[in-house]
Amino acid sequence: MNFLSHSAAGGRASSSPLVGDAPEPTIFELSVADRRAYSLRETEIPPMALDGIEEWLRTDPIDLPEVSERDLVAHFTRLASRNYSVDLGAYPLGSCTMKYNPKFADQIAAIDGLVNVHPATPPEAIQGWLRLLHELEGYVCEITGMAQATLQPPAGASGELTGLLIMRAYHASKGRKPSKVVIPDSAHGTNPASVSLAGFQAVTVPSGPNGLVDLEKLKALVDQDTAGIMLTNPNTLGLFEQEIQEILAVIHAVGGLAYYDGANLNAIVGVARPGDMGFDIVHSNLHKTFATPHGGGGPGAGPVAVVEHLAEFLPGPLPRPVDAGNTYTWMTPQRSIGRVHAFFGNAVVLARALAFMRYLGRDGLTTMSQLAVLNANWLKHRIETTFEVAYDQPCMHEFVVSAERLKEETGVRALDVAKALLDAGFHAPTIYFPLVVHEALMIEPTETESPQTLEALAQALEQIVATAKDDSAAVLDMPQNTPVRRLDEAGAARNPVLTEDGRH
Amino acid sequence: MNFLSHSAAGGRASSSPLVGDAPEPTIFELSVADRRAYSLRETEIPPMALDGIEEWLRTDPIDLPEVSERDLVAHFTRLASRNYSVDLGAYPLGSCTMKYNPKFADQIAAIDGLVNVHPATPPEAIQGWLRLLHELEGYVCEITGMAQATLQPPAGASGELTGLLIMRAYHASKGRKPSKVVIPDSAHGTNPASVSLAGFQAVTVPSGPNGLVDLEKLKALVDQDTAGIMLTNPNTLGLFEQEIQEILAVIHAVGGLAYYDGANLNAIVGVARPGDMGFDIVHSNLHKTFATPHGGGGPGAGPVAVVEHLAEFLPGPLPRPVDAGNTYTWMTPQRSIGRVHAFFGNAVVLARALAFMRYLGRDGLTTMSQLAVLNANWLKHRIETTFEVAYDQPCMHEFVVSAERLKEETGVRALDVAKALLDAGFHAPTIYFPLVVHEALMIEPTETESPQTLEALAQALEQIVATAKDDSAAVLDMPQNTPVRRLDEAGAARNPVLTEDGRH
Amino acid sequence: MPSFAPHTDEEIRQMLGDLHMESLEELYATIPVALRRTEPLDLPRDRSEIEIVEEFGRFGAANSAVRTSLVSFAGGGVYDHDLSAAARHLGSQSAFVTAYTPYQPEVAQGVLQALFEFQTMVARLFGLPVANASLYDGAASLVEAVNMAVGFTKRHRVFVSAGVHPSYREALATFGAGTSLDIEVLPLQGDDTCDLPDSLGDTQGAALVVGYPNYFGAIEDLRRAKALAAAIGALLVVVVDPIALGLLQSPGALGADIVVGEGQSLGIPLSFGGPLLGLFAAKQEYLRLMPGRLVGETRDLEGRRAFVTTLRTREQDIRREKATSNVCTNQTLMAIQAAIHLSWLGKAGFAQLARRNYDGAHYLAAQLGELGLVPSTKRFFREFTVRTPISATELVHRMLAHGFLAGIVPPGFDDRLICAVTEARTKAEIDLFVDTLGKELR
Amino acid sequence: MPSFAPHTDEEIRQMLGDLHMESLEELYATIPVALRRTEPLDLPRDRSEIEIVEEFGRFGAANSAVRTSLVSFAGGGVYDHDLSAAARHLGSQSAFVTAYTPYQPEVAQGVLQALFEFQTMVARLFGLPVANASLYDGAASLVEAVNMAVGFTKRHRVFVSAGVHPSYREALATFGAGTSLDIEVLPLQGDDTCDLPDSLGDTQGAALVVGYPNYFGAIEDLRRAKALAAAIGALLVVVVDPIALGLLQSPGALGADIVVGEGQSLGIPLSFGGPLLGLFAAKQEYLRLMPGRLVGETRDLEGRRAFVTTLRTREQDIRREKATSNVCTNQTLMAIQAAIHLSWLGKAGFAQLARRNYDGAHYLAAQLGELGLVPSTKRFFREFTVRTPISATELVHRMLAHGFLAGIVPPGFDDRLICAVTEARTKAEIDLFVDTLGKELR
Ligand SMILES: Cc1ncc(COP(=O)(O)O)c(C=O)c1O
Ligand SMILES: Cc1ncc(COP(=O)(O)O)c(C=O)c1O
Repeated sequence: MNFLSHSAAGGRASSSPLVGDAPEPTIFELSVADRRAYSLRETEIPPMALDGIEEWLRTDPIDLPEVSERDLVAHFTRLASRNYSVDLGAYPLGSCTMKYNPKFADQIAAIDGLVNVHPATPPEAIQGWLRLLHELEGYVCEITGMAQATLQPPAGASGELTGLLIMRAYHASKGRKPSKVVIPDSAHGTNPASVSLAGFQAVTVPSGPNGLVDLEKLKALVDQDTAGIMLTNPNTLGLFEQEIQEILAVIHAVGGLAYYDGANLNAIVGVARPGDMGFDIVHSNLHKTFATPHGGGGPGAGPVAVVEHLAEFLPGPLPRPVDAGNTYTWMTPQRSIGRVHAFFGNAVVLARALAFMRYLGRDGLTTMSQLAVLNANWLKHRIETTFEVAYDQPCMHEFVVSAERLKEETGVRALDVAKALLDAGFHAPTIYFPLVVHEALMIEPTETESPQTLEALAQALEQIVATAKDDSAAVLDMPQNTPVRRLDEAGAARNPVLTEDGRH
Repeated sequence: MNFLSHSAAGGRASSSPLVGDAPEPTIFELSVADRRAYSLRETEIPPMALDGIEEWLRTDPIDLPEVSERDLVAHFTRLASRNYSVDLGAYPLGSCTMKYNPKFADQIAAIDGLVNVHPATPPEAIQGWLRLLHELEGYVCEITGMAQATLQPPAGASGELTGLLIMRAYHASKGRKPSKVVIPDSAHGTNPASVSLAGFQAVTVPSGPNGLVDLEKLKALVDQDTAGIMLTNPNTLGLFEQEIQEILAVIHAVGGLAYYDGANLNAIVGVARPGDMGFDIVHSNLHKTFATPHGGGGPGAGPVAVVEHLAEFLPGPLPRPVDAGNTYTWMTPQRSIGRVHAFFGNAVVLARALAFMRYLGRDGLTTMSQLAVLNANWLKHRIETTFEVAYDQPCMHEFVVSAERLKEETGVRALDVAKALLDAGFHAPTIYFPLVVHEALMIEPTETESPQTLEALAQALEQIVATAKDDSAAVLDMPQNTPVRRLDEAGAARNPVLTEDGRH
Repeated sequence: MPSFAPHTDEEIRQMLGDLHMESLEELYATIPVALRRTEPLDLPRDRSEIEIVEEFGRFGAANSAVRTSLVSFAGGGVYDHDLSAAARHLGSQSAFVTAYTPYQPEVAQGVLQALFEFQTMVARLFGLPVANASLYDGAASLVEAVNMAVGFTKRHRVFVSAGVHPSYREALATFGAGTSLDIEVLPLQGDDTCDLPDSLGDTQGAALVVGYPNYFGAIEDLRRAKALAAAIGALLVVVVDPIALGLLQSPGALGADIVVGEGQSLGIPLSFGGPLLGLFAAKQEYLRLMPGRLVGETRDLEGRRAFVTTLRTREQDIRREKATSNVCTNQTLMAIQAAIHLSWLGKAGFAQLARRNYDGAHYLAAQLGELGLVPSTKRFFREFTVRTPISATELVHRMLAHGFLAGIVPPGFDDRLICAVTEARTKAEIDLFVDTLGKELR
Repeated sequence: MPSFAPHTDEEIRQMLGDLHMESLEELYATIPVALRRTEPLDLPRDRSEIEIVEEFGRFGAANSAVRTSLVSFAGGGVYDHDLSAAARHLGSQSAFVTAYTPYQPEVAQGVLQALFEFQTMVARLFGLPVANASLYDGAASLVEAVNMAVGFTKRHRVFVSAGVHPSYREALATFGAGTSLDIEVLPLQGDDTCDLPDSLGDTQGAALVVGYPNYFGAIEDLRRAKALAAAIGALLVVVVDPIALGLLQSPGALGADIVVGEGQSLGIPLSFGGPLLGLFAAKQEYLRLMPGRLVGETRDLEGRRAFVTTLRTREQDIRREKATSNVCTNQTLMAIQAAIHLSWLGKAGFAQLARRNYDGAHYLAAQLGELGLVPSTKRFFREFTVRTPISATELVHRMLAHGFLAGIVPPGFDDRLICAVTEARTKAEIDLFVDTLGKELR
C-alpha cells in the first residue's frame, strides 16, 4: 500500500527552512479521511431531539481538515519556522514601529482573571477590568494632552473613523454640516479612506519642498466648508511639522477641528503632546508605540482621546469611577456617537499596553522616544552617502531615502534593495510610501535596536549598493536564502486563488 | 563611530536558517559593557552591613553576558530556529522513542499548584502532590506487573543504578555478596556502566544468530556468584526474548534477581508485563513511553518498580495513604537503600506522564503499543529490499538494518545515510548501535507517525540508496540544506574548546 | 529605569557625538520651543517586570473569571468554549505573534499560508466561495458587509432585523452616520424570529440583514429572507453563529450574498470581549469590493507554490479616498488561532461539537421549562430566550452570588434572559444551575 | 479513545494487509502465549484533554503553592526566586523542549550552542575552566564529583562535612554502597561551620567535601579546607549555592578542585523539587574523567563555527562497564533555561541579585534577633539557622496556618529552623512574618 497520495507527508520537515527546501503542503493536503486530533469532554447530557429544525439541518459535515494532533502541530510549527518576526531580527518597517515587545506582557495577557472574563459580566464582578481600563485612559490622556478617551477602536484606522465621526457629530451639534477634511499628500492611505467613510470629502494639501505642509496652500484650501484637518506629526516623512500651531490656527479659525493620527507618537512621548499643539482629537496606535505585538497583522488597539468639550460625543460605554472612586461602572456620554466595537475594544491588547506603560514609567517613556529618534538620526547620518535622503533635515523616529539615483544608474529599484536585505538577514523597510518620494525606502529602526544592529544594517545597505553597481543582475536575483524566492504577484492578482477550492 | 566590533549584531537574523547563512554569534559576543535586560523588584529592604565576610567578598563581578532583553530574545529565538525537534518532523531514533508529546501536558506542567510548590512544604499542605504521585505509582505497577515503586530516579540510567543497588541490598539481607550481573552484548551502554557503579562485575552473554540471548551460553555463565541479570525486552534489536521465562528461571535458580530495563516498554504496554515474565525489578523511562518531552537531552524520569518482597529496600520517602486513604504522607521503607535524588525525583515530569496515561486510559495505552509495533513492522517490510534487515523476524517497536552491503558497494556508510536523511527533511535513525550489527541503522518510528510519513521516509531512504549507487560522492557531501554542514568532530575532541574562555 | 532600549550611556554619548550633538534634547530642535515639554509626564515611575505582573494579577483577582469563579451561561457572540491546548500553543509562537502584516512574502509564508487555510475554512463553513483574512469583530464585519452592499448596489436603503445583535446594530448606526445609511429595523414576532413582511416595498434596496441564529437564539428562515431581498435588488447579509453551521445548512447554500459573524467561538478566549475575530465571506461577484486582506496562491521564481496578499488595489493604501473600507491592521493572529483550532476539531469534531452545543442548550431549556421558564421558540441552536418573572438584571445579580453567570439581558428588555450552552457545560452544572435558579424564583 | 496515534481503522487494515495479518494481536506472535495478556489493564478509561487538565488543576488546588498560598522562607537548595518572563518564554520553545540529545549536530546547533554558553557561565561562576552540560540535581552532582575524585585518586576515603545538605549526604551514602566509599563525616561547630581538624590523618584520601555556604547557611573557610585536603592528596569538592557567588569569591579561586551545586536558583521554578539542575565544574586536569555531556566548539566543512558534543569516549555508550558515570539523559532543558536567565540577569544584575538576597536574609536575621532567635553565625549569605524555643516542626505547622512557609527543619534537629530569603521577599512580607512568628512564640 502506498500511502503517499498527496504532495508531502506530515512527519517530514522537508518544508521547513531548517532542512530540505520543499514547500509545506496545506493542512487540507495533509488530511486523511477519518483522522482526527480532537477530544471532547464527557458532559453526560443526553442527545436531544432535533424537532422543528429538520429542514435546516446540514446533510454533510463541513469539509474541515482531518489530521492527527501530531501532524497539526508539525504543520503549524513548520509554518512558523517560515516566518520572519521581530523576535528573530530587526524589522525597520517605516510607519509600523516594529519594536521588540517585552515578554512579560505575554504573562499579563494570560492572567486568568483578565483573559477568561465574559464581557457581559455585570460591573460588580469586573471591577478589576474597569479600573484597569480607566487607568489606561488616564495614561493615554496624559501622554496626548487630552481630557477623555474611548478605548473601543480595535486599530488605528478604526480610531480615525471614530474620531472623524466625533468631528461630524460636533459640527452637527452646532447645526453645521461642513463637507471637507484636509489631509496632506504624504498621509497614510487609511486617512483619506476614513475621511470618505465618515462622509467627508478628502481635500489634499501638498507638501512643500521641505516635506512639510505648505501653510500658504493650506490657507487657500480652507474655508467655512472645512470640517477639519487630519495630520500625523511627525508626518510620514519623519519630519516634525514646525508650523503646526499656525496650521491648526487656520483650521480652528473656520470652526474646524484638528485630528491627530497617532501612528507616529513613538517619536515624541513625554517630549511634546498633540494637545499642546492644538489638536482636538487624537488616536494612538497602542500596538505601535506601546509595544503590543502585531500578531502578523493584528490585533491592535486605537484609543481615541479628545479635548473636554468633545467628550460628550465619545462612544460608550466608558469606565467611570463612582462612590468617591471606590467603585467603577459603565457610563455612556449624553451625545455619544454610539458604539464602534461589539464590546469594549481589544481589551487584552489594552492591558498589555498599560503594562508596558507602567513598566517604563514617566521617565522611561520619554527615554524610549528620545532613543527612537536618536537611532533614526544616527542611521540616516550613517547611510546618507549610500542613499539620497529625501529631506535633508533632522528627522524624528523615521526617515525616508530614495533609491531613484540607484535605479537610474543600475536598474536596481527600491523593491530590489528590499529583497536583497532579506538575504542579508534583515526585514525590509517600507517601500514606495509615502507617495511623495520616488523609489522611497522608509526606515524606522525603533529604539529597541542597538547601535550595533544599526551599523550592521548600514553595512548591509552599502553592500547591496556596491553589488548593484558591480553586478546588478545579482541583486535582481535576490533573495536566494529565503524559504521561497520572488513570487509571481501579478499572476496571483490576475487569477485569484483564495481558497483550497478556488483553484481552476 | 563603528559599533560593529564583533562578528555580528543582535538585530540581524543572519544566523537564522530562515534568512542568511551566517553562524549565530555567542551571547558573549553579543555583549556590550553595561547593557542589560534585567529589572529587579523594589523590596524596600535597606542595604545590610557586610561585616565578617569581608575576606570572602568577590572583587569583580562575574563576567556574565551583558545584553538587552531584545537581543537576548533574538539570540535564543534564532538558536531555537537552528534545531530539529519532534514538533517539526519525524525523529525515528531507535531506542529513544521520540514520539509526539501532546500539548495539553504543557498546561499540566504549568499549573501553579503543581509547579510552584517547595519540596519542603509539610505533607498537610501537599496532599495533591502526594495523591498524584501515589496514583502514578499505581499506574506504573499495573503496567509493569510490579507491587510498589519509587518515583525518585530522574532518568533511566539513574533507575538502573537504583535497581541494582536494591539487588545488592537484597543479597546483603540474605547474607550474600554475589559479584556478577549478566548483560547481553546488545545492551545499552548505561547497563554495563550501572552494573559497575553498583559494585558488580558486568558479564556479557552473547546473542545467538537470531539476535536473542543464547540460553545455553547463559547457563554456562551463571553460577552462585551471579547477583542477577539485566535485560531489555524487547531487546535493543527490537526483538522479543521468546525464552524469557527460561532465561529468568536460570537466574532465579541461583538466587539471582532479574532486572528489566524499561527503555523499550513502548512495544508492549497492555500486551505483556515484565512482572508476568518473571522480572523482579523494572524501571520505566517515562520520557520515552509516556510522552514527556526529551528537552534536548533531559529531564526524564525513571521510576523503579519492584516485586513485593523487594519493596522494603526502595528509596524513601514514598507517598502512602493513611486515615483509610483520606490523607497521604511520606513513609520510608524499613530497609531502604536511601535516597537517590535530593527530593522526590523530577516531579513535574512525573505529573506529565500521569496526565498522558490518564488521557489514553486502559485501552488507549494498549493501542499505543500495538500501533508502535505495527509502524515498525510495516516500515521494516517496506524497506527490506533497500537495506538488509539485521534479523529477519517480526519486530516489536523498532528494528535494525545494516548499511554494510551499501558500504561495500558504494562506500556510503550508515553515517552518510543518516546525514543524507537530514537533507530529506527527516531526523536520522540511531546509528552504530547496537554494537552487534555492523553499520547499524536502528529505526523506531513510534506510533505517532502516520503511514504517509513512513512511506515518505521509505522513499527518502530509497532515494539515498539510489543516489549512492549513482553518484556516491553526492551522498558523502550531504547534508547541504542544514544550518551547518558536516563538522570536524575529531578536531573538537583533539583540541577541546568547552567554554568561551577555552579558545587557544 | 527598566532596560527597554539597549543603549548604554556611553553609546548614547558616542551616537550623539557622531551627530555633533551634546544631549538627547537637541534631537528635538525642529520642535518649536513652546511645544517642548519641560515637565515630566504626570505618571508614576517605572517598576520591575515582576511587580507589573503582580499588579495585573491583582487587577485580575478583582474580576470574576469563568470557571474559576463563575459557571457561565452567557453568550451574545462570545462563548465559554473548551480551547484546545494545541491551538493555544501553536498560536502563541513568536513567529506569528511578533510578525507584521506580510508585506514581504518571501519571509512571511507562515502567516500567509495559515491565512489561506483560514480563508478556505471560513468559505467552507459559510458555503461561499471567497472569505477574507479577518476583520475586527462581528460588528465590524456587519458594517463592512453593509458598506459593500451599498457600494455594489449604489443604494443606501438597508433593512435590519431586530434579531441582529443590538451592539452590532448600534455599530452599524454609528458608522452609518458617515455613509448615510437609511436603516429600517424589522421587528420580531413572538417566537423571536424576524417578522418578515410580504414585501420590503417598491423602492430598491441595498441589503437585508438577518441573524442565523439571531441574537435571541432563533433560527431565521433564510430562504424567505433571500426572496424578499432579491425582490428589491438587495443583497442578503447573514450574521451567523459559526458553531451553528456544524449542525445547520450553510447560509451560502440558502442564498446569502454575504455572510459575516463573530469567530470567537472558533478557539479564541473570551478576552473580556476583545481581541475577537470578524468573519467575512461573499459570493464571487463581490470579490473586487471585498474589505480586508485577501491571501492568494501563486508560485515563486523556481516554481514552488507560495502565498501572497493579493487584489491589493482594493485596499486603502492604494485606493485611498476611493476605498470602500479603511481597514489596515486586522485580527490576523486570531484568524491563525481559529484555523488551528478548527483543524484540531476537524470535520467530525466540528459536527460533534455543534451537536453537543445543541444538546446542552435544549437540555437546559427543557429543565428551565419545568420551572415555567419556557423558551420563546423551540427552533433554536445553542442559545434561547426566556421571560423572567422578576427583573432579569436582578436575577443575574442574584445568580452571580451563587457562582453563575446566568445569561445576558437584552438591552431594553429587563424581563428577558438569553441563555447559552457550550460543550463545556456538564449535566451536573446545568442541573445545579436550574436548581439554584428555581430556589431564587420561588 | 482520544486520538493519539494518527491511524484510521482503514489504514490499520491496509497496513496489516501489507504484512499479511488480520489483527493487531498477530503482531505479537513472537511473545509466548502465556505471557500475552487477555485482560485489559486494570486502569480507568481514557478522558478528553480538557478533563485531564481540570483533574490536574484539582491536584494542584490541593497543594499550597508559594505566593498564591504561602510566603516562603524555605531554601535548602531550592528557592522561591523571581523568574524572568524572557527565560520562561525562550526556554519553552518547542525546538528546545521536543528535541532529543544532540546526536546529529548539523540539525542541533540550537541546543548545542546554548549548552556551550551554559558551560561558559557555570565555569565563570565557579572559577574553574571546564563545566559540563548538567547533571540531574545537586545531589547527583556531588555523587559524581566524589566518584570522579575516587577515579582520579584511586582511593575510597572521603571526608564530608556535616554541613553538606543531608539529602545529598544520604544520596552519597546510597550510591557509595556501590562504589565502596569509605565516608567519614566531619561534625560542625557552634557557628555551624565545619569543625575542620588540624589534619585528616596520615592515610591518603580521595576527597574532602564542604558546602559554601553550607546547608545551615554558614560560609566555610575554603582555604583551610583546601590545605587539609591537599595534605592527604585529596581533592577539595565544594557544594555551592550559585547565587552566593555573585557576592563571594569563586571556590575555584580559593582552591577547589571540583565545584558542584544545585542550579534551581538560576531560573528554574520550584517544581516540587524536580526537575532541578545539577551543576558541575572542575579543573582542567580532570577533564577526561568528567561525567556528563560536554559540548565543544569546532568548524563545519565550510569553515563556519559550529558546536558538537565532544570527548564522547568518556561516556557510557562507548566506555560501557569502564565508564565512571552512567548518565545519559540529563537536565538539558534546565541548563538552557539557566543560561537564558543568567543572560537576562547579566553581569550587573547577578551581582545585584546576590546582594539583595544577602540584604534580605540579614534583615530578617536582625528582626528575628529582636525576638531572641539569634542566627548561629553572622557569617552567612542568604540562609541561616536559628534555635527555636518550641519544636521547629510545630512552629512551621503553626506558621502554615498564617500563610507562611517558615523555613526548613534540619532532619534530626527539631529545635532548629533554617530560613532563607530571596530577592522576591519584600520588607513588608518579612516584617509581617517576624510579627506573626513573635505572636506564635509569645
Ligand atoms: C501613519 C499611519 N496612520 C494610520 C495607520 C493605520 O493604523 P492601523 O493599522 O492600526 O489601522 C498606520 C498603520 O500602518 C499608519 O502608519
Ligand atoms: C535501552 C536503553 N536503556 C537505558 C537507557 C538510558 O535511559 P536514560 O537516557 O533515561 O538515562 C536508554 C536511553 O537511551 C536506552 O535506550
